[in-house]
Amino acid sequence: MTLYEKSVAGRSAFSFGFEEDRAAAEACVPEFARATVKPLPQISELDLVRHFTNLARTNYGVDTGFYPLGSCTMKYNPKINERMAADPRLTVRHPLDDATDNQGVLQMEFELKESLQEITGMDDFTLQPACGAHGELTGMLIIHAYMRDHDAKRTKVLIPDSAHGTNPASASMAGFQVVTVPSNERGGVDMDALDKLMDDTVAAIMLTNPNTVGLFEENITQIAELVHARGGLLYYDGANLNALMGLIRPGDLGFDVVHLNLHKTFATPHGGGGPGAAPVGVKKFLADYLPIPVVVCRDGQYTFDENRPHTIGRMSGFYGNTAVLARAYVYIKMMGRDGLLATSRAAVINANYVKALLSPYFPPAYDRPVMHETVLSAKGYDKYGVTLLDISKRLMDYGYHPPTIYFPHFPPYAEEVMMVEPTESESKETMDLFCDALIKISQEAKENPDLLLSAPHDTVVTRVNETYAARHLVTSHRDKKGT
Amino acid sequence: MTLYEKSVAGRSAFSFGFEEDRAAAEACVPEFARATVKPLPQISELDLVRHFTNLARTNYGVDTGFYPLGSCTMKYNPKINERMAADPRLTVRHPLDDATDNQGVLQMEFELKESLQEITGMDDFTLQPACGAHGELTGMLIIHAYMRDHDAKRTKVLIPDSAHGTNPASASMAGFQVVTVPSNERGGVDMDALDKLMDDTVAAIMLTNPNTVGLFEENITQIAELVHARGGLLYYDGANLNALMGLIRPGDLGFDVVHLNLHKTFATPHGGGGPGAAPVGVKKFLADYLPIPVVVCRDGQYTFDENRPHTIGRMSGFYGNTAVLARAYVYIKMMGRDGLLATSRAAVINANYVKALLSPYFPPAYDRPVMHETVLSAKGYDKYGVTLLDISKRLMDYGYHPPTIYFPHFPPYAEEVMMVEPTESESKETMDLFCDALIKISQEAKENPDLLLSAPHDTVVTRVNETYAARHLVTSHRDKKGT
Amino acid sequence: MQSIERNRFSFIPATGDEQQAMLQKIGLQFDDIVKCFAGNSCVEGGLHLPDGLTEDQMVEYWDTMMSRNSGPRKASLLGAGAYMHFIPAVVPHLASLPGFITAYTPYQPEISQGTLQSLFEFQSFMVELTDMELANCSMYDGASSTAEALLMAHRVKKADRVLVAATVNPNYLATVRTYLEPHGIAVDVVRMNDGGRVSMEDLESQLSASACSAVLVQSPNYLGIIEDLGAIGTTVHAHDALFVESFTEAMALGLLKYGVGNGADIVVGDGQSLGLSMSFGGPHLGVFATLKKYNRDFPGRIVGESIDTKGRQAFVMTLRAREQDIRREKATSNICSNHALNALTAAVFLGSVGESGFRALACENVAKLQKLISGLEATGHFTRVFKQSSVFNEAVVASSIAPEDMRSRLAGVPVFPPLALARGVVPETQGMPHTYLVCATEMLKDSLLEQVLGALS
Amino acid sequence: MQSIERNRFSFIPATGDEQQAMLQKIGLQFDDIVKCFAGNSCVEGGLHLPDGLTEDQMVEYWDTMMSRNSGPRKASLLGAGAYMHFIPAVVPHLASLPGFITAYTPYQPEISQGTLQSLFEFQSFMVELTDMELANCSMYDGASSTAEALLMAHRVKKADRVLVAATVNPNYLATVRTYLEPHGIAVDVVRMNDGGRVSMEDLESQLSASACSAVLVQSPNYLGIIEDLGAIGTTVHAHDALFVESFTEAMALGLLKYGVGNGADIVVGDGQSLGLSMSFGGPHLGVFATLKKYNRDFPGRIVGESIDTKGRQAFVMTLRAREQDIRREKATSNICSNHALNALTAAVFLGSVGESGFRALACENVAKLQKLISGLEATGHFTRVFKQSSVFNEAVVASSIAPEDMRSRLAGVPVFPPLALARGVVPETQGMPHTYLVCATEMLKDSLLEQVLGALS
Ligand SMILES: Cc1ncc(COP(=O)(O)O)c(C=O)c1O
Ligand SMILES: Cc1ncc(COP(=O)(O)O)c(C=O)c1O
Repeated sequence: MTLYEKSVAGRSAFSFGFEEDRAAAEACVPEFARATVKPLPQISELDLVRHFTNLARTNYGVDTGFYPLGSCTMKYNPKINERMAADPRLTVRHPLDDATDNQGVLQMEFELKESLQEITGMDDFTLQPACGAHGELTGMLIIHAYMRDHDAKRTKVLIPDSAHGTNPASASMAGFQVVTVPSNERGGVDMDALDKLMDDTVAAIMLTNPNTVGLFEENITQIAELVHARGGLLYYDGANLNALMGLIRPGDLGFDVVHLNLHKTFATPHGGGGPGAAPVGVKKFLADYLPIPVVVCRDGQYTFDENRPHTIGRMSGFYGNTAVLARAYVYIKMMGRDGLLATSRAAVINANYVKALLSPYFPPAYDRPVMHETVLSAKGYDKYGVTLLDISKRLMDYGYHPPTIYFPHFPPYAEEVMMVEPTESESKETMDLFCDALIKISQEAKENPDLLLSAPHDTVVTRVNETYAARHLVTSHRDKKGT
Repeated sequence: MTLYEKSVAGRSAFSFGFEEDRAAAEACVPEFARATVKPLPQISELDLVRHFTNLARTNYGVDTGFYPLGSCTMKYNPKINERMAADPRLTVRHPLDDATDNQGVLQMEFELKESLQEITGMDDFTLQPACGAHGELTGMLIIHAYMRDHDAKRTKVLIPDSAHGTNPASASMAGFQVVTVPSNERGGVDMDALDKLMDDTVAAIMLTNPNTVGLFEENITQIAELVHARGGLLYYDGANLNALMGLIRPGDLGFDVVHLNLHKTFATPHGGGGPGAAPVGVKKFLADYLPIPVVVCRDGQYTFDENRPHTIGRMSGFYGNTAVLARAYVYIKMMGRDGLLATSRAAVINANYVKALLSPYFPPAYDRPVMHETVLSAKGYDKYGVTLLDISKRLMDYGYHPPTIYFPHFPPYAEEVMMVEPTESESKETMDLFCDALIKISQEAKENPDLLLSAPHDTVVTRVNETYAARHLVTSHRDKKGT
Repeated sequence: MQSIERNRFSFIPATGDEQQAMLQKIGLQFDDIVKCFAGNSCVEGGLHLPDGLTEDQMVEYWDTMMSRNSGPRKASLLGAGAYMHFIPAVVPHLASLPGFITAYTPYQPEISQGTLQSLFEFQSFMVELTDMELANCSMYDGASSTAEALLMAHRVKKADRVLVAATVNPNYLATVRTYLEPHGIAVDVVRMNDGGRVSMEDLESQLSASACSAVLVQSPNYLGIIEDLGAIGTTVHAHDALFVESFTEAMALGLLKYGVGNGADIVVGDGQSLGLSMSFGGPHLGVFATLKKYNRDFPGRIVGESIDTKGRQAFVMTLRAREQDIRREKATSNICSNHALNALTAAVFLGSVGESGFRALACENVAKLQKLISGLEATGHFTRVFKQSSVFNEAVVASSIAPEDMRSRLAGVPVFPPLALARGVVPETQGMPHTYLVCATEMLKDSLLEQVLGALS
Repeated sequence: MQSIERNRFSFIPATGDEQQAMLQKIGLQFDDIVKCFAGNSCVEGGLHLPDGLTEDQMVEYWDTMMSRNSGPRKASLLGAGAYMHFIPAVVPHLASLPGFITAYTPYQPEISQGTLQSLFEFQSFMVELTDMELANCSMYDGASSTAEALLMAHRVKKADRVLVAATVNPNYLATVRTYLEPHGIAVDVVRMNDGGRVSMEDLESQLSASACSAVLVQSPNYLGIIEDLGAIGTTVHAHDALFVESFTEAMALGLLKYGVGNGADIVVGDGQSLGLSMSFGGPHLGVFATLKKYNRDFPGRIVGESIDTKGRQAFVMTLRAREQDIRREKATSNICSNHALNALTAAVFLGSVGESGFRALACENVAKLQKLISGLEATGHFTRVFKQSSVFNEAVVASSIAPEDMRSRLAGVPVFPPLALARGVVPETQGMPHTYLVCATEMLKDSLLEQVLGALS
């Protein structure tokens, strides 16, 4: 039941020291008279609390169990971060208030920027982008503006077939034509194809490294040399940086623009779909293109720099998701140099461990060591009439969130692959139990496939019909009343 | 699995800026060397979070559903109260710090005291008692001390058979001999019996009003006159005050000592078993007996009064459960005069409404209007081989917390009674649905008693074996290792 | 790397022994795994970052840092896109339940009904408040949502030109320009009239000049003034452009008319006022509502009602074929993660204040601004500009008090001082050379207002 | 009663219409229901209480009131039964999950496993830390728990006399007296020796004088000194009394020996230091541990492990036959609700710091006190009293600085000033007429310590 369905006229959880005075308001604002009443639910505070408390209980989260959703880096979200982000000295700050009154917040932002520069090897950063895709758009707009100023015929962007969907979408949204680069038989960029495609109409290549199959791009040095030599730039999708901290830096590998997903690598909670934060780092020659304003430190005073002559402009109403940035800041401060290294090391060991345990049942496409995640195939189970989707749904009955499924989509990963990313937060026992469950399910697939086909059984709802939703489009309470 | 069972050596969620330096500590404190290692679990922060988050999800609470536990007044616990009680200006105050540094906290305590005086009609209050039973003990110790000073032969206390178990236990703990007063055929005190029992060895009578069957004591004026006339005092167990606020006051009815359960009437959360708070109010002639210190206001300055010549002493290490008091304070401030009246009014209407809906299926012992709760009988279902316990367990499958069952224990309520207290927090719809469920269960009892006998079915554990627990006493991890 | 073996990082459970056991099972040493780096410049000697802080050290560091901000504020005379409103305690309490916070995007509906239903409720509220047919489950913020609206209009209408009212929030305008620039879409500005509103003449003439994909108008506009959206809508449709309404102050949704009744094709704005703190600019909440006929064109995610195998109500993400993970470069937007938790928060807020409460809040905001303005005018140092135009909770005042003076006078009052407008934004008032955009919400209690007026008298 | 009909109380859902409908079903008017009051003095014209505040008004009122306390404190030199320790964020986060907070006592185990298992874990921790066989799931606080221990000893041993060490916290002693007084149990005090510890001679002679039910000793004692519990236990048992050990500073459990090894029959104390804030005195946490042979005698609730009908592990309250709801006046105590949520909090805290962390905390407390004392002595204005006796995180110092002076010197330092002891509590020191009980915990960071010492130099 939705809140509208629970609504009773005259009820209210409203607690303010004034009452509706419509007449007075209409006297000031005659325009009000034109609006019809906008129905909102009327519900008591207790019923509101029960409604959302029970909804929250139906949700799976990192705090309730193992969430090996590949590419999403569902690591532990430290509770201290939430406490800091709820500090009224941060939450009750108006973004347009004078910088001199906000030295604490600005210091936090500046120190975060410095840390990110060091971690990635980039020269400057904007903290403005709200999520990964927003960061990509920011980065690609910077490249677009740079090319407009320097080499306007470069209108194409190369993107590997293994890339996350946001990469081509962002490139296209930044005004580029997208050209797909195939992968080679080791899961990396096909160098011959790249050689052919990388001509003087190409502005940049967007790479994710480790890529979406969890593999480090072995030819990254050659790629960087080739692309740079032919006048292109390198864009780094930092969604998978969790594998590399303290080990190797995108900036040192030749990348010119980098975005980071703080809601992945830097432990800010995803909130069921954001908000995140995705700072974008650039090499010095692009720093003037960053969106304004940029937080800087001058003579010990923190302030906003609006003077970036080539700026692409603004990506949002203010300066980005400060409360999310604060969480990532606290995380980085607490992990420190050794902690970040230990994080990436543990993330990589964990992924390889899961791969080792599961390979006999769900073979990886290549038997190469992986970085932070591993892509495994469930193709073999089609002979029992069971798909990867069925296996995933069955995992829920065992108390697990399924891995990312049916991604990436490129050969030889085209079908039935799952992308498992344990992250460093998980203990050996958790991974052992998870792998046991998957192995048991692989057994069930042979012996009792119906168990999988009808899964999940132990969830608040059984399998949800996606087609029905699309056919009978009901996306609001108003639509329900209509039917 | 308990934390000990999840423990892995070397793991830790510990995050402090120092390490164990045992040698240095032993150098200062040679006594340390004598202690053996005390095993505590070793667990990562994420695993700790999952452990308790999942435990919390298995718990039923007011925030998740209807909790009509009679006598416990499980009303809504406003979230604003929790925010206030977590204010560091309250939580980070040392109780022995100077009063001049704690004027805010003391003002809160003083204003709370004043409000409670007005609500109950008493002249002074101590805020020290931690829970209802502690309040009873405090009150009875006051009476004990008073009688010691005035009429030492009074060593008995009269308590109706309908009383909550803490009443006789508290009286006895305060050094009194307990004498039970039977109830009459209308559920009130048997006046003839009282007349016989009330002699010059009786120090006081302890009454709960409305009593534990939800009935207002009709003869309260006569009782008060009788007891007072014969030299006794009246003690008021305020656990059921939720029925009376703004309607009638125990102080006006002749009670000399009153305790209140702030964790019932005044909306502080019960926390699965406390902490609560149970201020004790007295008439002026007993004010000198209150435990010290008492918060007072002198020339606009709040301070502690230690000068109560006849004080019973101290009931606890400091001044009571300040953070609980704060919640009740906020509640009273927000409800205000009209709100408290509306609360009692709604609580009474709701209880009578539930009684009206359920009477045909579960008859009340008397068909009198009730106050805040109603006692109903399930005796009729024994012919289907079904007990009240089975009915209660089945209610869980419908998503409800069962009412209080098998209490009170006196005739004609001796068996199979349930005490339903909806409180004012519940909406008509919630009560309608709850009654529907009970009615459906009454149907199931006839048609499919096994459904009840094997209930609950949809909980994390099925019916728990209490006898087994008593026979194989395992009350700690150490016991488990032992077995 | 000895420190790693000691496992002193409480967020990493693996002990040295366990990692050894895992590596043994893997059959490799860690250095073998990272052999793939070979030839690449690894970080030598560790990152140049300080040692990690433990939680107690972190708290201390944070406290010191945050004490460098100025003191607590109880209300704000500063609006301009971020608004200080009261947030009932129940709102953050519910929105921060662990089940909501630590989930990812609800790709697996069977274990994500909490997020999904909450977002469906948010969408329902947005449909009602904007009076549109369909709302997505959030965008990042009002500015980016507005920019995406114009991109969508361009996809639908194809004309390489959009019109934007001069009275739109300048940061929104800047964001629009940034988003549209690479597509070669001209962004032309429609002039403001003497009343501080869109000039209907200029709108008409610009629309007549050449084809436009869309016209963007904000109401209440940047100067706090309520635009005549109905009239604008009629004009826009006469020229076959899409009409995009936008708002920065969602509290106005309680009383103002938006949506289909004005001929709007898209309503966008920021929902920060709906139970979200200002948090120095973010995260806020992008609202995006449109018509059903555009259900293949709009950006962002949307939740639909469906059924499970037992026919029970169940929610699931729908209309997914527009999105980047399926359509890649042909998607209606690149947006992937959005501001779902903030949408959920807004749903809790609206559920909490309810229908009459939300209207009461809107009324109170109007009343508070009127009080503030009459108070300011009574000091003799202020006069309202655009007096004849209705305002919601923001208005422009001219003043004899210069910005630095304003700040120092208000230094002792716990309010954010108002926004000083640059010269030329609004016409000059005789003898009052400075102009401010002032804001008043329900937070400006009478006692605080008195303090403000006292300081400015 | 018009205001009631308007349902402006957000905590009461019923509208006037609904109440009318309900009354109709009941078949009575409200006034009929309260006819039972007849002849009794009803409240006329309403309670003399102010109108209710709405949430926003309440927040304002609260803020004004709380700002009358002195400013924030980062550490405390004040202990004496309440201790300021660091509380990791994870502790209140988990302990305040709605499932835990809004439940009642777990009478229905099938829907209360969360509370029950958490309490079982708490009991397990207490058994280990006190080294006893059985611990209940909490008492109110250390003082009442101590008093109940002596009542229990009296039930077991029957002798109408108990001995209490002079070095026990005076508020605990006062509580003991209050609880024991009506039972005519004599409370005799065992003298302190020159080392600030229990005088073994006096103990021996008092025990020999007449029969005792119990001897109560606190360690670390009120003066911070660690008592020789083993030796005391031997003496106590030689005289057939029960030995009751108590503590006010649970942090000491990390390193000090308690329980069976000392011959203790009961160990009681306060667990506030285990993740609970001081909160101006409560709610704190009563700990009560004893031996299995007393499992029919101890007060309070206890959780046991059991099985459900499918044989799965399940927890349930057990040994209930001792309790007031079953045994009424013959119960082992009147206690009903206890401090369960605080016990749960302590379990989370101990789970969080873990075995080595808890020891590390204990060591750090010792180290911090030593630093503080040497610092104080270095100023020349202080000297430790009972120098030869080991202390944990509290100690007595003599000083030339008078209490008022002490307070004003420390006014600018964010610490709670130490407790000034009354004259005569400890022997006087030449030239240093004032004595203080000083406390140092891990919160007293070096920089803060320097500030303290600077202020007192
Ligand atoms: C590799 C990769 N790139 C980009 C993104 C997009 O990030 P966001 O969802 O924050 O926009 C993701 C998120 O799933 C990702 O995994
Ligand atoms: C009538 C009555 N009296 C006393 C008590 C005891 O209160 P507490 O559990 O707070 O000690 C209760 C609690 O259930 C009660 O209902």
